[in-house]
Amino acid sequence: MANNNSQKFSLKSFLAIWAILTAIGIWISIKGTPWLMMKSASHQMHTAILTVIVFSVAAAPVAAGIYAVQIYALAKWRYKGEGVPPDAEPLRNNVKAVSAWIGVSALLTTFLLIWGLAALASDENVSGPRPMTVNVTGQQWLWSFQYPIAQTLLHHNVESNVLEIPLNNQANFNITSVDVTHGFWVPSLGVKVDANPGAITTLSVIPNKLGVYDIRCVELCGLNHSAMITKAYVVTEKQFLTWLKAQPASQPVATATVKN
Amino acid sequence: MTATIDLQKTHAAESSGGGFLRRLNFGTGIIFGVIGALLGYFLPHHFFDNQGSAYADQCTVISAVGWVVGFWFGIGALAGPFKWFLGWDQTHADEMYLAGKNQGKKRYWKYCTDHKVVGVQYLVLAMVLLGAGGILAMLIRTDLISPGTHFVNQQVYNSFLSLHGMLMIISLIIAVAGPWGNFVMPIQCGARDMAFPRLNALSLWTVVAAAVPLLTTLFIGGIQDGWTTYAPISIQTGIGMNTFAIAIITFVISTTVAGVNTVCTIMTMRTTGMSLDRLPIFTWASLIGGALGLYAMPFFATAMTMTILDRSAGTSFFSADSGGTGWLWENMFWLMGHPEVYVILIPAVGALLEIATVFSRKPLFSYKTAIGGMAGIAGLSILVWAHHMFTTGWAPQLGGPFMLTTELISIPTGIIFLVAVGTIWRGNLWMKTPLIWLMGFIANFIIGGVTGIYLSDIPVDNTMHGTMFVVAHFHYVFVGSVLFGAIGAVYFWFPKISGRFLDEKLGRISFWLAFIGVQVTFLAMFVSGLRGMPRRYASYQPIFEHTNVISTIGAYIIMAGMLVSLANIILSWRSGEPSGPNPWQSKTLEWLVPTPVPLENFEVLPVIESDPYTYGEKEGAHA
Amino acid sequence: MKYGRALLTSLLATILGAVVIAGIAVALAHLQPHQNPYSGVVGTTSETVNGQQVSVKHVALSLATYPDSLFTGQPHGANGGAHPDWVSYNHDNLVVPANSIVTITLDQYDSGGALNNSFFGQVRGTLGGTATFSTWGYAGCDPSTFVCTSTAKQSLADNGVKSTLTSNQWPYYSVGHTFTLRSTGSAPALLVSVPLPAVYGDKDGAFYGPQTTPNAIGGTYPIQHTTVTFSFKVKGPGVYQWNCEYPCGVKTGNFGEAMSTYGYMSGTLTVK
Amino acid sequence: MSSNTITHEADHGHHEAPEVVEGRQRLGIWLFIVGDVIMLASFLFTYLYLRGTNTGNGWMTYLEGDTSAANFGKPVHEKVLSSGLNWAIVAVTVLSAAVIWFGEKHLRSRQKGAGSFSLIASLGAILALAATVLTIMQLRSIDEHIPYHVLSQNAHEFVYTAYGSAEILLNGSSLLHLIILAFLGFGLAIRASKGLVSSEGLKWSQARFVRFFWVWVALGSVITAAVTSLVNK
Repeated sequence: MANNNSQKFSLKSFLAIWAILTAIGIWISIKGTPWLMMKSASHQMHTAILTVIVFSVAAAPVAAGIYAVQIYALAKWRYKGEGVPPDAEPLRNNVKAVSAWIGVSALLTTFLLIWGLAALASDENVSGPRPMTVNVTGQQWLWSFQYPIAQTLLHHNVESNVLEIPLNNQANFNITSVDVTHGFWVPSLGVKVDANPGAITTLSVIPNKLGVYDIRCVELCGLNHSAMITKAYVVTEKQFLTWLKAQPASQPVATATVKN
Repeated sequence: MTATIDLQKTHAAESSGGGFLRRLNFGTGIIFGVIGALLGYFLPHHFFDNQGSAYADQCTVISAVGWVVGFWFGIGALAGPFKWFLGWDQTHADEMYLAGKNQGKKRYWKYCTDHKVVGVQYLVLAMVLLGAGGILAMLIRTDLISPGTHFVNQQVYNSFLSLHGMLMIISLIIAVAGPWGNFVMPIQCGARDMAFPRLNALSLWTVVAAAVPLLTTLFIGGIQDGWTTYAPISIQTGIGMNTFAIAIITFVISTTVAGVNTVCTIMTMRTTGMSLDRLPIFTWASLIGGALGLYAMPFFATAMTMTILDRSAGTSFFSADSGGTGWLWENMFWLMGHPEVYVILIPAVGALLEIATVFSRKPLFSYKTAIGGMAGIAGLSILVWAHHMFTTGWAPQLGGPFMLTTELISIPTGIIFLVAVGTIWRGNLWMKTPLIWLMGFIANFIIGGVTGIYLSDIPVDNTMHGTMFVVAHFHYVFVGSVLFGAIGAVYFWFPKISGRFLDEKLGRISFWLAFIGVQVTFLAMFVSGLRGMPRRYASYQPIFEHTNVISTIGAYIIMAGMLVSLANIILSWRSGEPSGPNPWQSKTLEWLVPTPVPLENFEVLPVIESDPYTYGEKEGAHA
Repeated sequence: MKYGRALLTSLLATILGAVVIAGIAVALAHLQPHQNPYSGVVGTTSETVNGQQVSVKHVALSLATYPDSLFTGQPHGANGGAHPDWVSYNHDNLVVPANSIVTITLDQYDSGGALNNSFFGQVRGTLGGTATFSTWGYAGCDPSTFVCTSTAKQSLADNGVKSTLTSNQWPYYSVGHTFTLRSTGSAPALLVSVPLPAVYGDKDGAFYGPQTTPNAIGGTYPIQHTTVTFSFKVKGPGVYQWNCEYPCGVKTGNFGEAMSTYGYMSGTLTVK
Repeated sequence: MSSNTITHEADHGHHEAPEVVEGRQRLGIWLFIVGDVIMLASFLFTYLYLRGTNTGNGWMTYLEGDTSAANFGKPVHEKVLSSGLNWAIVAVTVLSAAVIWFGEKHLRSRQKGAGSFSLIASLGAILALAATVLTIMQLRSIDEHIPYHVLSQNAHEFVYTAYGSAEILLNGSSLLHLIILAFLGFGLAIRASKGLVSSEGLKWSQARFVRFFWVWVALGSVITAAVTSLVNK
């Protein structure tokens, strides 16, 4: 059963489809991402938004290419006759196409990796003025924050269920949990790490925008997991001090579980 | 059809009698299973101290084990080892009886060793589990239609999402490898049955044995820790966690044994001339999927054993107060977790590539690269597990290496696209439903794949981990790619198991409903995730309301699509248009044997001279 | 199959599916483990808003925490329901009008120990930031460490002395339970958390001071129990969640079973 | 592969040659052992990971939970399990594997060895049972070390340390494997006495595959003992 007509292929119209789709993809990536994602209030969140934009722009031609082939194939090579279509041309392999494809995807992957590692490094060396430590405790279904700075400034312990951190100062978090695993996440600051019982995980961030931001638990912790949310207030240093003084003195720290 | 039945009737005398073991079927399985469960529940009164807080757990665990062993005994699975031990070997008549000779429809309810019967049983079982998971999905989406909780509070909602996850994972693992890995693959290899026919029946019925305690979890208080059952909340949650854990250990036994069986069949039972470079691509996918399943599953059994021990025996693998750590669970789970999602993906990709060749009337594009791609995915999937743990803080210094291995996996995945697209390139596209599901697969898998790359980058993962973005990503891969592949495979191979076509019009309606439903539901879910909605929330803040309403509407559209295909299968089983043995003029072996396929598949084992993709080539032109 | 019949089949299948889902949803709504709503005594009180006295709705709720589920007026049924031995509040479905002042009088009948997070030793979110604790002291028990040295037998001769204290905190090492109320994200932000002092217990876990006769599972209630009174203001409509934050359950973090189940140590407050 | 290739005749009737069946079963038992190797690897990963993480240095220390004990609430360093008993279990397991190895070699060399093989297989199975008893003793000794542990409200509560838990996992797994070996050994013995295990064809291959698995279990117990004795100081 020799094949009868090898399907014709016009490169021009294929490239046209591909170009249009790529343009749409890039437009969505650049215009859409900032509108879709949360507003950034720290370097980490800015890196995240920028990375999503860059990866989307890089992915646009790849996805557009696949869609272009699909659209072109369905438009041009659909068999319109009755019964079983005749066999098409037996294109078993095209070494050039395969090696080009693997080469391009390897290049893309290397780019993604280099960008990713660079972004990771920039996220991790956080060094800002007047670093302040806040001890975060996740407990089944409430976040509580303990401010050691109150002991030094006001000589009494201050604990609160909201996070209050001064603008453009480095905030270091020591995060733990007293029962099950919780996920400490301040979306607009782009920082997230689990609160694990019996271990202390750390985070550092420099908030660069005033405002009130949500804090959410992102590791399923049972009955009221979806109510385990509170607020983070990024305020000026003066406002932070007045807030700190306004807090009632509370009892000394007694989280008993972290022994080591 | 009628000719073969008369032939079998004349041998009826040969396989009658045979005593008690011949009367065992699904019904006796359930009876003995229930007896085992009851014994297991009440026996511990004498052994365990009923003051301890773990007493209820101990009873539930032993009761679940009692169910599994009772069901195995009742279905006849333990007959083999018992008879081996006492030296009562099976006569040929016994083996033919077990293979379901001359038993008509009854054999589908028995411990039958015919790989074709096991294939159909797997298909029905996968559809039942998919239905159960689907109902839970609809309940979850209906509850999420607006911010507050409605007909279900977070406690019940957690059980729904946990069971929805596990039921769907199990049904997708068996959705392609089960029915077609059992019915089609042996015939494609040119074999008469699987390497170990009784082990094959054990695999099927062990999934049934696992499904019952898994579903019972919902009715004894449910679980609060998601399908990933992270520790230490898996130690804190209700007694439902025990039946869940026993169900998983039972399912692991089934999948590991099925992996051994599949790999042995493909490696040792190919007919003469069927060399490895002439194997159909679906058989290659079953081989790689089976081997990966064999590697991954033992981790799951160990993890669940530790959970059971922590809950009922007072060990402390996961409790921080006495030396344990939740990270041990996370490592053990994801060492299984990521290879498992590729155990789900690879068979579906194999089935779709078969469809691509038949409906483009073209050979598979770059056969060896396709196999390289699948093998590359399987190999790398062993080294990527900790990208699920970037934000757990267990080993921040390992972030870089796992980012590397995770992003490397996009190269073999890219090859799958190249092969799929290369096969339909300049082909005569025969616009039948299987090809349309393939097109749906390609469109969805590109979105699933690309969003996976975002999550592999730690700075983005710090924002996206644990949000609806991740949920949308893996639903694009599971629903948009694997389920589309599974349904496409049903539309492709249905004529071979039933001798009738599935209706094209219902197929088109089902596809478009499912395809539009997937885009509406999960694109809106991507936006919920980008806006910062965490996953597994029963009630959410008002800013997420619009995208969740859209997702719920999309979910109902997907439900419509699935139900239309279900109606199509039910209607077409009897009143579909007759299809004959090779309706798609395909060249793989399963289409060259009559429909219904005789017990031993081939009168005479064929000799193979070329690979099954000689479309458009002169006879024997290609070695 | 012609197009018409195919469309009809599809429509039929979808409707059937939707009916099944709706049916299950309705059934589940009825199976909700919530008890019938409790609105307490509604009246009015006055509140000074920038100088003037303004009358505002007032709700008086009387809650209680028990060491098991067999207390009278039981929400769990006569024999304590499925888990008679679980610790429990006496209500779990509180309903109050919007923008009202809620005063809770809470009778605490359970012993306790040290909180695992001293944050909850502080009274938070109440009017004036304080709560009134009325507790019973005994000669055989040291009020500073809340440890009783003499055994249960000696306690019978030891008649208790009641004392009342208005404070913004209670020592974190002697708390029985807490009442911690917060918003679920779909309601305006709110946090009310009040520690509930523990009833004295002697070394081997029995209650100190006079107790009721043992109930079906051998549990007793202290007659001289502690009472806590506090008020807070609720804003607009929404659903608030409250639960006990003292680890009085079992398993991980002692937050299992009763602590993680609606109707025992966790409930909702709906502002209508 | 057009339709005319279907008529060629590749095999004689529906029965396969014994060596084909045996080759298939050999690959089957090897793959099954691969699954078992990964299971043991995951157990050893657990042991080493818990040892390495040592949360709240609780790997081997526990808080005395027995209210009547003098050091109530104080940290206590737990005694290590007796490595003598540990290596005894390994020795008996290896011995049983050796017995089965030579029994199978003896069966293969002499045509009429079936009767004596039955005895040898029973001996192997009995040794496996002996190792099972020793393993149960080891498991019980974990129990005696720490009757009461973490302070907990419920007096009936006892909790093992991470070390105790990891040892329970490893000894529990070897207990299960030894019971399976005993089952296989006695099964072979019964079958040999009925002439179903002899030196030719398929009848011989069962003894061979059981030997594969037996040797693997013995090797596994040696690896486990080496890892645990090396690491648990």
